[in-house]
Amino acid sequence: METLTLLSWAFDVTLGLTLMWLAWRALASEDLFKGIVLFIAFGLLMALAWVRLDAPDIALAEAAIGAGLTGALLLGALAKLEAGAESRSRRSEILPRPADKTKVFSGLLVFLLLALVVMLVYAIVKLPPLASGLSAQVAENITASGVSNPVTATLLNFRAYDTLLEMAVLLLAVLGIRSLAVVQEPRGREPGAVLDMLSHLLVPLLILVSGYLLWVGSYAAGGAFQAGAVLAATGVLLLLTGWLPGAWFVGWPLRFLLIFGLAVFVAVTLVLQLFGASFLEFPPSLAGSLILLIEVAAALSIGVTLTALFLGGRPQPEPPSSGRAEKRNTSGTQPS
Amino acid sequence: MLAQSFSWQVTVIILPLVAALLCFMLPKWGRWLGLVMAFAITGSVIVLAYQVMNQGALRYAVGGWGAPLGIDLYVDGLSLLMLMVVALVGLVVSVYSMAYFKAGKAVHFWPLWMLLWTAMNALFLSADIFNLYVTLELLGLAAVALVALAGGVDALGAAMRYLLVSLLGSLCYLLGVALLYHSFGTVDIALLAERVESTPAVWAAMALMTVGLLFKTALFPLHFWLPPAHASAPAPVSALLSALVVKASFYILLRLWLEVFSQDSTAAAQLLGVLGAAAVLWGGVQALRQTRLKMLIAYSTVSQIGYLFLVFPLASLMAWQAGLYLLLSHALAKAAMFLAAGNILCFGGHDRIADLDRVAQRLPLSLTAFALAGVSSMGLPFSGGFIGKWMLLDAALQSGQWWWVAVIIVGGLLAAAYIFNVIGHSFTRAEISHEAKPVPAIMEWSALVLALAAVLMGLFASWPLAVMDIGAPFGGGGS
Amino acid sequence: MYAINWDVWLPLCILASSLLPGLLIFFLPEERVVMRTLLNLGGASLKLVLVGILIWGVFNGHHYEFRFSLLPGLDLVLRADALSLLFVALSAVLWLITTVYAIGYLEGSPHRSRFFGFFSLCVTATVGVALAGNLMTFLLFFEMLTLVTYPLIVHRGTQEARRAGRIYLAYTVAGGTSLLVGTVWLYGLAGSLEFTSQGFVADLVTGHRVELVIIFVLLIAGVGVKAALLPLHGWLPQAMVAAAPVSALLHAVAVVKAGAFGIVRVVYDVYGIDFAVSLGVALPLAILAAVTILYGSVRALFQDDLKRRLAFSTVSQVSYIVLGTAIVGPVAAVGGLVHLVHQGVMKITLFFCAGNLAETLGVHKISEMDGVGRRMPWTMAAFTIGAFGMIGAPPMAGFISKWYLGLGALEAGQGWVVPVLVGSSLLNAAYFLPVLYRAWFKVPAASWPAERSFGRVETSLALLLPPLITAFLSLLLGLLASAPFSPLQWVRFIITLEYVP
Amino acid sequence: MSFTDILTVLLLLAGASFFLAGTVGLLRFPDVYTRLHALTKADNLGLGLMLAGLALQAESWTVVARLLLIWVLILLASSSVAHLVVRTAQQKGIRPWKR
Amino acid sequence: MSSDLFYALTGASLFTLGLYALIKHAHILRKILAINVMGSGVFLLLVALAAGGQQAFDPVPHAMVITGIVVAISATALALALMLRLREASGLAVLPDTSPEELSEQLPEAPSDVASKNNGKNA
Repeated sequence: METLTLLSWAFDVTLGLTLMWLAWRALASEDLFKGIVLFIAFGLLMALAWVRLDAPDIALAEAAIGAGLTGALLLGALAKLEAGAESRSRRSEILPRPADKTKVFSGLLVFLLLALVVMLVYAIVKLPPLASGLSAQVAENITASGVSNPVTATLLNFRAYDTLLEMAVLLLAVLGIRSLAVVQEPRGREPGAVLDMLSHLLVPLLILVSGYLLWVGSYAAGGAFQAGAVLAATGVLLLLTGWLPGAWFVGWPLRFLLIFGLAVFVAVTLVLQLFGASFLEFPPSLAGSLILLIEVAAALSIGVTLTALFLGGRPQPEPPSSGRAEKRNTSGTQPS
Repeated sequence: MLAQSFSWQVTVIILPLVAALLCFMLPKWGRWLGLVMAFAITGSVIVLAYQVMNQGALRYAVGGWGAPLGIDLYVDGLSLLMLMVVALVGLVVSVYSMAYFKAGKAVHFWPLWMLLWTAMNALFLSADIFNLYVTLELLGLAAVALVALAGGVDALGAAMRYLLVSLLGSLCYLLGVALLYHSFGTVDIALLAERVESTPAVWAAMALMTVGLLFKTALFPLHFWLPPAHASAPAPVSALLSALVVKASFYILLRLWLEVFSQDSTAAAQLLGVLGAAAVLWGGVQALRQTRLKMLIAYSTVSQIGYLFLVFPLASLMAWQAGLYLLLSHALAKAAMFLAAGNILCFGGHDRIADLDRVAQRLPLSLTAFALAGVSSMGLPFSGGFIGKWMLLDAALQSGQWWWVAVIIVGGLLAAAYIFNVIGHSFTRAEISHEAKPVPAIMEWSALVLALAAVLMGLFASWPLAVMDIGAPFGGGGS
Repeated sequence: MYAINWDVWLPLCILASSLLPGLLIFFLPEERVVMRTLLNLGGASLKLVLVGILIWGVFNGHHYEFRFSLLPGLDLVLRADALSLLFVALSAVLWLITTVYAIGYLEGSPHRSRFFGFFSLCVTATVGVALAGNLMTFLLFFEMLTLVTYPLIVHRGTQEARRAGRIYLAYTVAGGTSLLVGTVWLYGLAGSLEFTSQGFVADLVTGHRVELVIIFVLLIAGVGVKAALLPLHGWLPQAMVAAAPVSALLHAVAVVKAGAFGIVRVVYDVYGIDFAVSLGVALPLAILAAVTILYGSVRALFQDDLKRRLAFSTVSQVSYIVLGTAIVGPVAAVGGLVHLVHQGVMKITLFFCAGNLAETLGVHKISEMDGVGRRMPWTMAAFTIGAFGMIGAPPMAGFISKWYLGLGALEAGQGWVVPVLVGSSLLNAAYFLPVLYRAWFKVPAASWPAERSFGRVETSLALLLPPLITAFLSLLLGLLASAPFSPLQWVRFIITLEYVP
Repeated sequence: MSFTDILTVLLLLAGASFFLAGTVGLLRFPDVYTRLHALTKADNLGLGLMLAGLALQAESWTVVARLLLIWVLILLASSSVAHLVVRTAQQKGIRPWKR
Repeated sequence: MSSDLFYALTGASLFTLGLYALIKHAHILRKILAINVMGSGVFLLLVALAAGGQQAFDPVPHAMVITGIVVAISATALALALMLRLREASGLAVLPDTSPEELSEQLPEAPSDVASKNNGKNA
């Protein structure tokens, strides 16, 4: 066992140093594209670190959201950035490390940051070791929460209010993005036979996985966010293969899906309040199913929301004159 | 049972959230829905106020768990006054926005604004530092999206900078939350206040959280993002940001310093005071140098925020009350100023101070609103600003720290200089008159109502001061 | 439920009688002349009546006090004591007259609603200053006065007016700040700001003598700006660009008088004259006042612009009040206080006349006044009465003041004051008599700079009557000085309260 | 150490070596097509071997089924993405590398 | 030193590293990356410290981090959209008052109109 601890310690140190190195390279690399790729790698290794820290729930979320979707967002943004700058050379677009305003400023900055590190390290090292946290209370109340995965119990019961607000944040991001831009006339790409077949296989499978993650969340790692992220991955994949939301979809159905999770969340708690529960209180007997209901709605909304984030603007419904049926045809299934 | 589980605190948070969802879902009805909901929210804040005034401070355990496992909502005099000023300014700004935003922008404005309102109400009611982080993010993102609504290079650039600063501030704050949680095993403010002791981690948390919140509050020298953002946003948004949003992070700071970091932090408090003094002076001088009205008002905000930090080194009951009073009256006055500036901008198509004469004479109501709000900013009677300044001076003299008196005085003189610089122009006789777009009367009256509210705060100070004592947020009723 | 208690509400009604018409006037369209005039005169007359009731009530033993809590422990107090009645009565009477004059003067000019709105607010603030029952209330209305006179000064909207407005603000806002600091500090030491006869400071504060001296300086500097005490007088001549009724108001009724009144309040009702003497601040104040008297007179001598000459004359004359206050002794105090009334009536006459000359003939400079007495005999007659009053010629009101001042100074053993008074009177004569000589005895020029014809009378009646009335009043005040209810008797009554042994 | 354990170790080592080979290919090969070629082929195989090794240690058949599912999923995903990348590269006009 | 503590220190370093990059780099995309790295650092610290105890793991920080990750992607998405919009409007993906010398050093072939616009703003 001694060698095993040593080995795992060595692994942890390697992982930590690699994380730092990756972060450094991602931020300092001359080429933005390289930086983003390194950042995605950083995210994946972060997921590994979460596993090492006994946090599989976070690992899943990090891999799917932190590395996967954030990476997709970053790459998509970079592509649009470069598409807008065809006249300019790529080198100019990169804008690597700016020149220092003055040496003094730079020195001062480094000094301050060193002070920050010293302060943090000192604070962390001096932290009292007890730090029992809330594990005892969580364990005590877990049966009343309706789920057996303590993380899910915290997210959707003990601190459900945080989650409610967090979904509002997610909605807010979409609202902000929609207010900023209209997605330009999308170039409907032919998926092609191979991609078409693959996506036909993959999409149902991913939806299945998403459902599984959702279901398993009540007792093991997983839950609405992870499931939503997988759904979003499906959506992103579909967008990449040339699928576009149909004109009929981008109006109220899309808006409805975007707010669906939040609306169900609020509706459930309001109905319960009518029956005498306090705000976000789930009666223990019903808690499991209610949480699942909320999670299903939330996962759906999160999936759609994250996909919408990737789309990066509000899709404009086609003017009705330009052949609606045709559009619907290209949007969902293959024209071939 | 029903009476016990139902709480107006929750209503105050849920109503704007529902409003946001409805406005988003039914864009055609968004404006009217927004307005109706604004009235409803204000109404429920009034009911909550009534309840708090009768029953004292209220604590509500969300989900029935209670701290430390669950999240508590807490309302005392301090949070109640914040809620009320948000409701008042929010309602008036909503009315103003009915006329201000044309169909295209309105679709986006209303849901964003309702989410902003949700964030503020949730923030002022939260008793949980991690929950506060979430509300901070909600607030920050909503504010940024609203700034960007103006379009144009200036607004977008300012929004971008604002977003980055806001995120940086939140992360600093979150790091502090992490340290506090691991030191004391809770994120509830009241429990933290009980358990807190002086350790390196607490010091680090105090530094990080304070700096993070100072970024968001835009205290000198971390104010650099504020003037462009507040000046380039649409007028109602400028009003909301300057009047309310910067105050939200200040509120958290105040809470933390009052409850968690209250012990032996005199040196840090003096530092905050010095920065506040620098802000008062720097903001004032910069405001004097501006050529555009909205920039002037934005720098005036930088200066006025400085006053709020002068209370930290004084740290007496009177000083805290003075700070809060200044905060409230500044909220009303600054909102009135930005709305008035919006009217001028809308009317003449520009806000260059030097050419103001041709516009201002034809918008007497807006000009009056600006002038009255200016009186409050200068701290002249009759205005809330005067009462606040009086109390602050009193507190400074009583604590024997006379150097703050000098700062307050010079700040007031600077404010008088930059405000009369504007008012003076508006009395000039103009030869050429502008091609003008008419301004809806409701927009003029909205600005005036807020300015009058700021003036009334100078006459009816006893009531807010009595409300401040509910739950004794500033520690102890005496001294 | 309760009958309205007039002892409480009367002071507030006096305020409201100008405040409400003022606010209403703001919203009147420019062309509603009749309505505006009605509001103006109605408010002014009502105020006069209410002040009459107030005086009657005080004589019949009523105690008028309105109290409203501003802050815990600090009230907004409006109280009618003997001193405030003097000032209230003065401003109520002069406001009515000035309103009539202003209506005539501004006929047909733009932005009249704005003008009269602020005009009314200005008087409201003055009455507030007069009725203030504690230093806090005094400060509130004093600052309000600063704010509402600014628009009057810049009313014409020229670059020059704006410059004058800026200078005015620079002085008065700085002064107001000084007053604010002094007040807050004093509040911190004493815990109360209520005016009491013979002062509250001595009773409530023990020790802290250095602080009290500094506070005294801050307070006097604050009110002294408006009273145009020597180093702080710079704004007053600049403010001459404003219209004649405004100048009249500034010099005779509102701003300058509020400053002088403030000095009286600070010395008598805040510190108490005995305590002020024991602090050693009374004598320096008296010396400062004496210097201002001489300085103002000398500067007046060299002004060719009539209104500027009058302005420097004001600088000099107002300091008589300060001088009388600062000399320890009841007789001198009577002289100083009664000058508050006398100077007001006389100076307003002079400004009305100057305005008439400018408005009717376009005459602004003394060098243009040759023979103007023949063209406008009534106006110049009023002017002459005012000028002789200022010089202090025996039957006039001004004589009474100076007589008491001199007597009081001798009584108090401050003989140095007498030469100052004599010198100042000589200087007064030196700058007024040449004007009178030119006006009456020189041959008029071929044409006036900008003459307007008003038919049979020399100028419009609304312009002519007010100076005649005030001139008559200033004669009366001198002749009937010892009649009961004359200001002199009233002031004697006040002083007996302040100097109870 | 039982036989299955030894087999597991062998399979894991083999899988890891394929991963290593794929990674070396990714880093060293000259253009996008060849790099993808190395990556997808070697990594899919490596993953398969690793999963097989792990399946030998599984406690129940459901775990084996899940491991298999993972493999299928990755196969599908990586082939889809590889196809997408290559197609994009082609559309951008990147020529395959020739010596 | 336990490995959990080591992860906590890694988190602190990542936070600082990200902060440095946030201040130093002009390109907005890089600033967004820096913010994300800072966030990861904070999350790591939050969880690593919780794992330090000998008792059963504390799920509350885990829940907090999941919340944090979702917030982070929301912010990132908004920031990216804003960046693209800014770039569309101004032609540059840097903050508006980046000093002209800084710009010219990074961007030798920047179109003159953009450079002059920026100069005007700074003046």
